[in-house]
Amino acid sequence: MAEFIDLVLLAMLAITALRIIFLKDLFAVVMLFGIYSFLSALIFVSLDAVDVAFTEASVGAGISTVLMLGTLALTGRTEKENQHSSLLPLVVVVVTGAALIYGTLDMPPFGAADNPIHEHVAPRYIEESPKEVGLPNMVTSVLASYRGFDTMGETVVVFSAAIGVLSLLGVRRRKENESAESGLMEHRVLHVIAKLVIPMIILFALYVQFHGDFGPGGGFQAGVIAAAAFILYSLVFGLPRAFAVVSPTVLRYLAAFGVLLYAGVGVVSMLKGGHFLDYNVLAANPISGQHYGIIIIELGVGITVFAVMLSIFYAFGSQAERSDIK
Amino acid sequence: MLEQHLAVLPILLPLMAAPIVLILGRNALSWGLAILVSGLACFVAWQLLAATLSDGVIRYAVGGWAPPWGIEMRIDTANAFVLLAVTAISTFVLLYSKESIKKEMDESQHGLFYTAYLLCLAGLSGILITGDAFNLFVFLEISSLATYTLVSLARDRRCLTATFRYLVMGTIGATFILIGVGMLYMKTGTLNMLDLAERIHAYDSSRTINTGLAFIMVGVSIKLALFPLHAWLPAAYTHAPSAVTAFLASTATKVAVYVMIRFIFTVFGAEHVFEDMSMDWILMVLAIVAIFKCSYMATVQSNVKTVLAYSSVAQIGYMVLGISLVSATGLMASLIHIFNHALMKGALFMAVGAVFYRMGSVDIKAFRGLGRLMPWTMAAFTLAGLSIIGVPLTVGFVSKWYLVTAALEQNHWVVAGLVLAGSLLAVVYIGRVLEAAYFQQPDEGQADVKEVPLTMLIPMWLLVLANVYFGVDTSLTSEAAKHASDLLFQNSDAISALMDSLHGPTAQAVSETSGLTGEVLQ
Amino acid sequence: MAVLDIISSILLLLGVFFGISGAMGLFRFPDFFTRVHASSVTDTLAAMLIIGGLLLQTSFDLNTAKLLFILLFLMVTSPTASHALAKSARHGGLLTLPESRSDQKES
Amino acid sequence: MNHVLDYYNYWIVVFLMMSGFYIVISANNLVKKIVGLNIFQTSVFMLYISMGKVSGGTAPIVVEGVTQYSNPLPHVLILTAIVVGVATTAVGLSLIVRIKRAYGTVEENEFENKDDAI
Amino acid sequence: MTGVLAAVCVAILVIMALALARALKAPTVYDRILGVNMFGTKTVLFIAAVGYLMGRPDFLDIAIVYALINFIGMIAVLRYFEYASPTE
Repeated sequence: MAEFIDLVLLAMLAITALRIIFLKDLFAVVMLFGIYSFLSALIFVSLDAVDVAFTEASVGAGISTVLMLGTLALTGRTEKENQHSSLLPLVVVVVTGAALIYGTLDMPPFGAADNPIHEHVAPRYIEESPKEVGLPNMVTSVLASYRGFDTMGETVVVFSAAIGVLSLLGVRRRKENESAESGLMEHRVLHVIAKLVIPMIILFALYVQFHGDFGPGGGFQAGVIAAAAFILYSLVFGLPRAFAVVSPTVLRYLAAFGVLLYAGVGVVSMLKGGHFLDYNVLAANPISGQHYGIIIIELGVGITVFAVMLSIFYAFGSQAERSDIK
Repeated sequence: MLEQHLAVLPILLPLMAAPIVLILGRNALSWGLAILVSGLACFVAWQLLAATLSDGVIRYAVGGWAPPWGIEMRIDTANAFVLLAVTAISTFVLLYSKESIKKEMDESQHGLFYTAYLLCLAGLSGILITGDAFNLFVFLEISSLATYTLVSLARDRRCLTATFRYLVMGTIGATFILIGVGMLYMKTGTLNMLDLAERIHAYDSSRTINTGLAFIMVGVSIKLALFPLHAWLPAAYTHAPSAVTAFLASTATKVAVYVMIRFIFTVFGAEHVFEDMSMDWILMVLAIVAIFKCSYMATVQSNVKTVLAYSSVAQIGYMVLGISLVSATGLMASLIHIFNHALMKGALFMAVGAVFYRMGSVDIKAFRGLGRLMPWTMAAFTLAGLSIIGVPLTVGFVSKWYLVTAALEQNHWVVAGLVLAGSLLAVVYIGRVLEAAYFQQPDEGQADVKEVPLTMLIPMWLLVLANVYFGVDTSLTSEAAKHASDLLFQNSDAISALMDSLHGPTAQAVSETSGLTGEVLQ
Repeated sequence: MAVLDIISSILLLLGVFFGISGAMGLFRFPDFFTRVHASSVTDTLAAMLIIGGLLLQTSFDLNTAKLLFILLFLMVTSPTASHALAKSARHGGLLTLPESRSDQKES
Repeated sequence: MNHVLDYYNYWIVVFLMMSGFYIVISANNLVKKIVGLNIFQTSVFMLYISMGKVSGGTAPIVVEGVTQYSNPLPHVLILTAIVVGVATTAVGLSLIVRIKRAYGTVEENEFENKDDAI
Repeated sequence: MTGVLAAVCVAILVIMALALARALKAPTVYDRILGVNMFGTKTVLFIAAVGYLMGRPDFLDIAIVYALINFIGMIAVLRYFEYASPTE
């Protein structure tokens, strides 16, 4: 059954990808890209990667698609006819693809339990991490503790993206009298519903943040979801009102604070005599040390991601006029 | 207490300073903090280099988890040497940038500039220090994202399209590396470089591993702008702000060359890459074509920054050529050239930036008569230019010397001749600029052009003096490079010996090879 | 099979039936507004039935709460989205079938 | 036939990767390039996740009575990679917005004509 | 019960395929949005059902995220393309 579902989803993905290649309407391309992300997240679910599916759904289908839509509203909807010959790209792609297929021929078979990756390194995560780190979610253990340095890098990547977007676009504050854009004003129903839904989303974000040790989720996903709540708010009520709730300047400080919080945990563990990011020394008992460390760094990740995603959206949103390409 | 943590400090210092700089905003304080941090990182790099020279490899398990379960920082002479060059250049460029960026970007962007700069530095240090293949990818992306930001900060609109092209190429390169690392992981189950090296040899003829090798090499080649994948570089370097170009030209591609060396010699083993896969011929041909094609391109450009950008691609050709000679001397020539080229290109781009500061243009016409109007800047340009050409008593000569020696050792007479011929093209493109500066009259109305402020001249001249100093006294650079290349080769040999004697890696084998390098745990 | 299972199966299958008929409507109905009608009405009903069916499968725990949350969320957002979409389409100048027919007659 | 069963997953994923790669290098419109880049990366993520799957295994979150879990390490790597992907996308899209403002177009061949070479 | 659940999953997959077909080839842009929206809501149901089929229903969190993102995506589409032209 799992294989069947997998195959059907892969087929849908292939059709979607092919359609995207030939579509000229970029608006449709972006919508289909949203579907593509959703489908790939489904694949991740069916391949047991629930945390990844969580992230892909919220980031790929959510944030990326919203940003792409915001960009399209500024750049126009249709791709012009391409005069370039498409022969060279085709050759490059065919060669690369052939190399990859060649590479797959010696790969360990799909799903076999005795593949090298299941025999080296990973067994320790599966067998020992519930005891060494004390969390049932192995992905969180590996992410936050064994490979905590990668995750710090990941937080810094997000932070760098914010720096890039801020330096390129900045957040434009419009003056009061130029209230050209003020959200979806005529949609009264939306206003009521948004007010109802937003608290639910924030509640859910908090649940994801603090339940990540036990189920799928964690700081990153929670940050994105919380940002999504505010994105919804500013889509419906307009950016000026969103600025009044969380101002871009505050977000800047929050983004920096999250990174510092994460690195700060590492520094504290260094001061306490351990290695960088060694949570064992944070408390008398290693297991509770791990627990404190993971909660704090997840919080750091969550804060940075929330702040960065929202300020990126602000930057795009403050550029975008409502598209009036008829 | 700090000593045992030296290995993470070059990453940690700039990484933690970056958010602080963002909070501080645009004032001089953030400039001071950036310089302080970069200088400290440079000092740490110096300490690390000294430690690796005397005690051997330094290993540091982040999070207290032993490799391969956790991520390990692993410093031997090769990365400490490159790290020293990167942090030193970064400090000089930061000194220089305070005045330089005033002319080239808006006041409100300065805070963001320093933040991105520090992030880029943290990313580059991370790439150099880490001993984990996936961690390398993460730091690669930190430095790339910061680089895109830095390049796009210029006022010229062309920097935007250049950055976009760079972003697309860079992301394709990074994704290729990701695919390659995935294939290695699929076969071996590990991501730690040493552990990978031990385990890869059980699968020497595996198609998956070889495809992984190919993808990693192509990905890294994009990042280091190896001909013919260099198309992004000239545009990006031309249109970026001068300080950024000076920093990137002397660090970013060099770090990518280091990554290539690391993958070839430490992870895959030179024997496998060169003898089984014959990569040496491919690399050698590409390197030689790069040297000639791009040196030629440099001679026909009118924008001096573009000239130097093409020259960079050609110089990368020399580094790759050193690798492709498959000998300890060749590798040593590459490593020395990484260090030396950082000194030359840093000084040259700073001088060009100084010209832009006063003239508002870096077209070759703007250089007319500058020999008299900006004597110090042009003198610096001249000396660094001579270094690029490879005149004795400069670092350029040292690099070429070792490269030619390495080629002759292997009886590659033609290659040695081509290296020397390449220098002649350098004479042409540097000569054109010097000719304009010293033998042509300045345009009307430019007689009042003055020398640039001291904060720009001093770092420029420090680099020029370094060019001369390390050209005369080669003990430090050649000792470090020799130590590093011997170590890399030894590693590589030890691994292939191991492969012959053992079938399938064991825990025993791990301790044996690491023993060879005389590790210092903590 | 326990009684609960039977009820739950019936709910699930009913939900699927409505889902499929809604999807058919997406193709078979003549103009956009009728298609919105077809899809959104069945969407909500199908979601209600299927989640209801699944609810009968859970013992009373966190999953029940999550299912109820999903149900609540879909009940609120799905009609809103359809409403907003239809409203936008109307604003955007899209016509119903009878309207476009009469348009053609006039011109 | 056995071969096909062993590798069908990888092959389709390779196909998806190459569709994305093709869009990146052939598209003339910058937004479409970024979409292609995303498809390319997302498909690479699928390659990684496919390796981690163990038939008959379940998601790597401990529950009682289960001994066979899928491999958590690729999941961790891909979580990081997804974040890297969205960061690149955000920077790329903001570049596009700026390019549109500076050149009035986001078609590659059109703004190339508006500047001199290099 | 497993049989019923499996049948339900397959049926939802069929609905998803139909919605996808609409999104791939749509007469007006609004139909495309409608198809995408329907695809999203059906995905939510699919994840919920598949969780029970596979015996690990504790992943309903993902279904919640889908529902949420689907809604926000719809609003973003309307916000930025409120007056987009209906034809391709």
